[in-house]
Amino acid sequence: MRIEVSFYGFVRDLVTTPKLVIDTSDQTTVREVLDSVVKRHGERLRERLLSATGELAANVQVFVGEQPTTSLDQSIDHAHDHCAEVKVFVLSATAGG
Amino acid sequence: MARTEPFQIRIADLRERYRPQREWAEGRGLLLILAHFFTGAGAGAWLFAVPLGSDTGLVAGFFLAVLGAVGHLFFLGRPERFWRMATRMGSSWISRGLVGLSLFLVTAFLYLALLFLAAHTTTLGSILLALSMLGALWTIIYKGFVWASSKGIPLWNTPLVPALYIAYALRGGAAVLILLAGLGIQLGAWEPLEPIKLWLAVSTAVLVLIYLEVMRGSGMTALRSVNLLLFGKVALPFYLGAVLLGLIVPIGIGSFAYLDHIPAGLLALVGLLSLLGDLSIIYCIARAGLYRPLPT
Amino acid sequence: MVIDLKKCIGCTGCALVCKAENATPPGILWLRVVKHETGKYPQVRRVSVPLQCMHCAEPPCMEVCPTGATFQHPNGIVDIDAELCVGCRYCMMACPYDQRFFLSAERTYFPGHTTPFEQAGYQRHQAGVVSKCNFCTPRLQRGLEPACVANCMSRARTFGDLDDSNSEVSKLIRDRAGYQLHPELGTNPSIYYLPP
Amino acid sequence: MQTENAQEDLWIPTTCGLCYSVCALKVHRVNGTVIKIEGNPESATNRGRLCPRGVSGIMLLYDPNRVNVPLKRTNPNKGLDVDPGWKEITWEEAIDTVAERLRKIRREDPRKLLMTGTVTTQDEVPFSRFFTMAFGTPNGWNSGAGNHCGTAEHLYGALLHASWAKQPDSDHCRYLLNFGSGVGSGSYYTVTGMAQRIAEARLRGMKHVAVDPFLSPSAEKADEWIPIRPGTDAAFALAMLNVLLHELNVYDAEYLKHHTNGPYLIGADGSYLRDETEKVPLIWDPVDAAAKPFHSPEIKDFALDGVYAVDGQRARPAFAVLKEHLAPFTAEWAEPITTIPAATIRRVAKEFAEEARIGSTVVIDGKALPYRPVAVMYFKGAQGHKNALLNCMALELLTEIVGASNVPGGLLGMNSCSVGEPETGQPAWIPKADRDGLMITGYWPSFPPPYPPKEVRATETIDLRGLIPTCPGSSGALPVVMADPKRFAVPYQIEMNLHLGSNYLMTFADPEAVARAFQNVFQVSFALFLDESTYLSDIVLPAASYLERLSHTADWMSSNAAVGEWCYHVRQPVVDPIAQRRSVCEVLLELVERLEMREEFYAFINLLLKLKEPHMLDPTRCYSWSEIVDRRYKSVFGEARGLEWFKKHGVLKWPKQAEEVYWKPSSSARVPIYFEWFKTLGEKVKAQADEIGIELDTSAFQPLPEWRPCRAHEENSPGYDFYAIYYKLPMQTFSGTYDNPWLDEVCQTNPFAYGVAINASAARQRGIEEGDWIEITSVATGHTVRGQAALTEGIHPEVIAIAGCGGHWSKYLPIANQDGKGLCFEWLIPVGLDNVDIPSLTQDTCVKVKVVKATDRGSKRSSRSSRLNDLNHLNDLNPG
Repeated sequence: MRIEVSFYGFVRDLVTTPKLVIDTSDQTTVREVLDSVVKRHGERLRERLLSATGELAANVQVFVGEQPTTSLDQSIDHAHDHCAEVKVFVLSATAGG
Repeated sequence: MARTEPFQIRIADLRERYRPQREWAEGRGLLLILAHFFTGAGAGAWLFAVPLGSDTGLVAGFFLAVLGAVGHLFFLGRPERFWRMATRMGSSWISRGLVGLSLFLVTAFLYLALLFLAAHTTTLGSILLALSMLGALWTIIYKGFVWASSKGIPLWNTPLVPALYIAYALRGGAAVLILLAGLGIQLGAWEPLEPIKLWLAVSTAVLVLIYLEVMRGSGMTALRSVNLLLFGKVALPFYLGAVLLGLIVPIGIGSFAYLDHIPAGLLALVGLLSLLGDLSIIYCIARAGLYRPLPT
Repeated sequence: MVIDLKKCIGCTGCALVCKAENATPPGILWLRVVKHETGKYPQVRRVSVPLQCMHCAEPPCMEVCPTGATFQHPNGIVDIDAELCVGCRYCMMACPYDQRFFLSAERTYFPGHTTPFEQAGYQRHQAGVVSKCNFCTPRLQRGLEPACVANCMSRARTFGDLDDSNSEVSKLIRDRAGYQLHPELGTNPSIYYLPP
Repeated sequence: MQTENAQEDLWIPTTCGLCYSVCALKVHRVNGTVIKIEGNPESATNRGRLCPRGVSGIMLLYDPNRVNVPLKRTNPNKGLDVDPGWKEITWEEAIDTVAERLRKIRREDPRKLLMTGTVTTQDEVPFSRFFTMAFGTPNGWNSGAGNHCGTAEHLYGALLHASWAKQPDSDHCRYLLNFGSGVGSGSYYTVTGMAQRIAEARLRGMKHVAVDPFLSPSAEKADEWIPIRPGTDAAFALAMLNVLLHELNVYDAEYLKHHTNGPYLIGADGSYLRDETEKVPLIWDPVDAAAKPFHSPEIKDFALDGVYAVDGQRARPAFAVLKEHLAPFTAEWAEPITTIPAATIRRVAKEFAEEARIGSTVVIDGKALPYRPVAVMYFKGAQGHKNALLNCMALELLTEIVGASNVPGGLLGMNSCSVGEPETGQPAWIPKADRDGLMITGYWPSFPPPYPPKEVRATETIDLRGLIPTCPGSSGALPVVMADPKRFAVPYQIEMNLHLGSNYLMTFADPEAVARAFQNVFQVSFALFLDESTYLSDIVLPAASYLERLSHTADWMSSNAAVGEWCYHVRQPVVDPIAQRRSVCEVLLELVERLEMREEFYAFINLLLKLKEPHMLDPTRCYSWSEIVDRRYKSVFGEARGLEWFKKHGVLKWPKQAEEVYWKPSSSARVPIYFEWFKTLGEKVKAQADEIGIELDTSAFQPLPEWRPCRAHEENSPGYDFYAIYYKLPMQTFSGTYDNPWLDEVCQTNPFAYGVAINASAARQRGIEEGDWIEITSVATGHTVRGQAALTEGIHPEVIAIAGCGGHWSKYLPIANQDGKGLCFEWLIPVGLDNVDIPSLTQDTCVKVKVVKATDRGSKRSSRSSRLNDLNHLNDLNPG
């Protein structure tokens, strides 16, 4: 399966590219995808994306297709066409009343 | 606080429990005080000048009244509509006053014109004189009722106020004539005035005391007003103007006159001080006017 | 009109909606809210009381008016015909509720600047005359409630016919012991307050 | 430009933007001129009514003191009192300058960009956040709300009510215990709607007990006013809890068993006991005398009390731990702290317990629901203190213990649950349970929600929220960190601030200290007025007011009252922007093009506005602002209800269902009464802070409430014998409305709006009479502010109360900057972490002050620090 991983916000600066294409097995999870991204781009990215316990960092938002996910164990299914889409965002905290 | 504009002062007043009236005492409101003073003193002078046969007194009285009328006119927000004020004789003391004052001014003017042009008495002259005296009397009487019929201001809303105003107008009239005499331009006999003047001064003083005492007992608002007069922001003009200059000094000098002949200069001073005193008391009572407490 | 002091929160919205509706110039507050405190710490009560023209059945202001500018509509509303007013301010001295305002000179909210709103609205106000609340008579003629009633954000105001004993206002006055301000003066105000 | 059509007479629907309540408006425009703003009766939010601010918007629209052209600074020196020397420039030049700066920063490190906004620009702030996120900075600060933000309150909103804020169930509540919130009195959320609803509730017979140092606008409407020493609300609440659990034995066992973590077993170390396989918390089933996973279908009953041995460990249900913890906090203990007699505390607790009617039900929409008509409200008053986390916990537990949380009559989250509009099923959110069975909000206006607990990390943001993830809103740490980022191991310094309508110098704390943090920042202000904070700006851009702009969303989570109808509104311009004013969102779209970040920006819009095909933005083309807004509406409400529909109709509404309002009985998500994870979180924060090398007092991270003194309580300098507190007025919003001449006029008729409320006897003892000028000196900042005494019996004798945010000094605010127009409270409050509640980063807002009668009666300075004149030394230290 081909997975297109897009980066936004300041993750993009660390990845130095807005988009990566990864080829994986048909059964994969968000964790595996991020691991492979981190492998390519180094530990600094891991620090930003993942917490010390290896979970998704608080202000990182991952979308699989149009669905947001909070769990790294979310599996990535074969999309309608051949390519699944994973978007990785770093959101900044907001609000105050 | 930088509340110098009248509208800012008005807003600041609105949060007071006892709000001062300002329209009839401050800013252009001073014109109204002067108007009441001048018309009162003028009409008073006219009334005294007739029996004393003082033509100068008549002229002075007339012109003072004219001055007062001008003051009245320019106090109005819309002077050009002044004539409308004559239309509510049935209920409004201002309407009544305008008619009385007009009667006085018109007939006094005609009488004076006749006096100086024809230089002798005629029946017409007598009628005019009688009418003018009626007008003058009317003018003297109505003023107090204008204030007394103001339901919003408890200090004024009493029958004592008309009595006080009548007393002050008469005293003012007498004072005008005495002032003229002191200045050496009094043509008629003024000596009879002196005891009248003294009596008026003493009785006015008594009346003021009674008035203040009665008002002290007429509810919280009137009491506060009296306190303003006696101890508050109006105390200075009250003690200095109304009491010292207007009552004590003239009474003192007046009493002295019984013992000895008064020099002309002193006489003029008595007249002038009395007038100042009259003006002060009108001003003070106006300034001390407070509205009733709201909400209760 | 009935003003429920239990509901009123003293926000002054009525004072300003009156200003907006009637475009009253600076310093002219046809409607205001006062705070009234009673008691000693810690047993204290502070009540907000909106005040405006009481539309007295026996209006002392009308009695003293020398020109007839102050008049009473057949429905009891006390109004001023600005064209007749000479600005003697006698009515201001006669009103026991201090609810009349004299506009001494034309003035705008921002010195030296007239906003488009003021340009449009101030034509209704001439200098040199006295003005006051008229229960939004122009609104009433369009079948609307006075602005202060329509906007009150705690719905503390009820407008209606006091002469009709079945009206909402009459019922409220009966059920909740509505009272008038300074009833001892015999002015018989048309504004009743419901106790807090 | 405005149409000059003599026939024009329009009523245009839109929304108010003068506070966070977002009331619906109908604006009357005649021949191009706005002549009246009325409440839109179609809207359930305000039901046709407006507060004084809303009515006065005309004067904001046409205020000649508004910023009408772009300006740039010519004076290189910056400071509180230093005139920037404004020079008019063209929009072209302004955008060029801003774009160039942004490009440079983005190249170097995008995190050097900060955006400050406030809740009165809450339609623009979220969109601007998309900009900053796409830009690549995590730094934002809702600064205009600083002192006013219910920071810790919002945290418990998330943890217990699945909502940003909460309200009493105005339709059913019978006993409202209010610790200083303005609900129903002209401040707080959905002001106008709640004013009506609470007024109705008063008539209905709801008893309102106000616990407040000052007989505030809210306490004035209470049936009983209980004056309390500032910052001791938690002691009162703890004593009430003590009476409930140890004297009256009143609690809602059913609720605690099924809807809280009360039955979860707590081990000796204070943590949950978890089962071996699933690692989920255990409970004790007294019927089977066995520990079971909390969600086990085999549970016959939950134990709330007792001590049990589980796998050799001693374990007790959380409720039992709580109960024992409360034992020392008796009414007698609280009396000297709060100054409230123990008998009063007992009586209130008894009334509260009886009125809670535990066990009773009410039928709503055909369903029998628990009926608990009591609610405990608080906001900045009770929570604006050091130890806000523990204070709020105590207050919240009152509601939870009697089961009055999100059930009829009780305390309701504001729109915790939405099943969506009937046709489209959108927008929808629902609280759900995490693996521990505890509730995660269905929707949270900020990101991420405060629960589940987040990872503690070396702070990356300038507000310390990475290190302390429990802070849900305005961080009290930002000016501290910004002034010295190195100390906090923040690897960059803020270089630029996009400043969206917040006057942070007057709404946070000591303006001098806050100014120091911002002094070296290139500040671009979208401004309505040249207020105090724009004195620090380099570029000022003329912003369109809410009456001149279009918004992608007028509403947010707390726009609708908890009960009633769902209501979505439009915000559209009622006149074209006057002069050269422009909408912030439109300017940002232009900047996006200039910075060539369209692709990312659109991606964020698509995602965060949840745009759906075919309305998603295509990065290969450029959209206008109104197109984006149209797509937003169509994505949520369907093809037929785009922008044009909303512009015409103004309001879309539908009734709320009972299970949306009273969602708790049908929800499987539990809420904590024992905040188990706080302890470990605190330990992590401590460890991380130690690693960074900063000293942080993390002792307040604990699972159960206590009362701890504020700094002010321990301050014993002679002469400093008053607590200064502040409160909100119904006729002003923060500092932003003080130049409005209409609001100014009504404030002048109110003795407290611009004055200093002081106890009459206490004042007279010091020779202070009504209207006297007094000087108030803060022990913490050394600053002195001047104001006029407003003597009242309705205030605690130890307290002075200052309303709102008056005391402006900008020379460009000619109405607000006059003497006697209130005081700037912030001069009294110090900036610093020792004045902040660490777990919630809440700024403490009470301080000890000295109050003396002013001797120099001629002085015009009413509101300024006497030290201000010496402030220019700052410029010497930091040139440019």
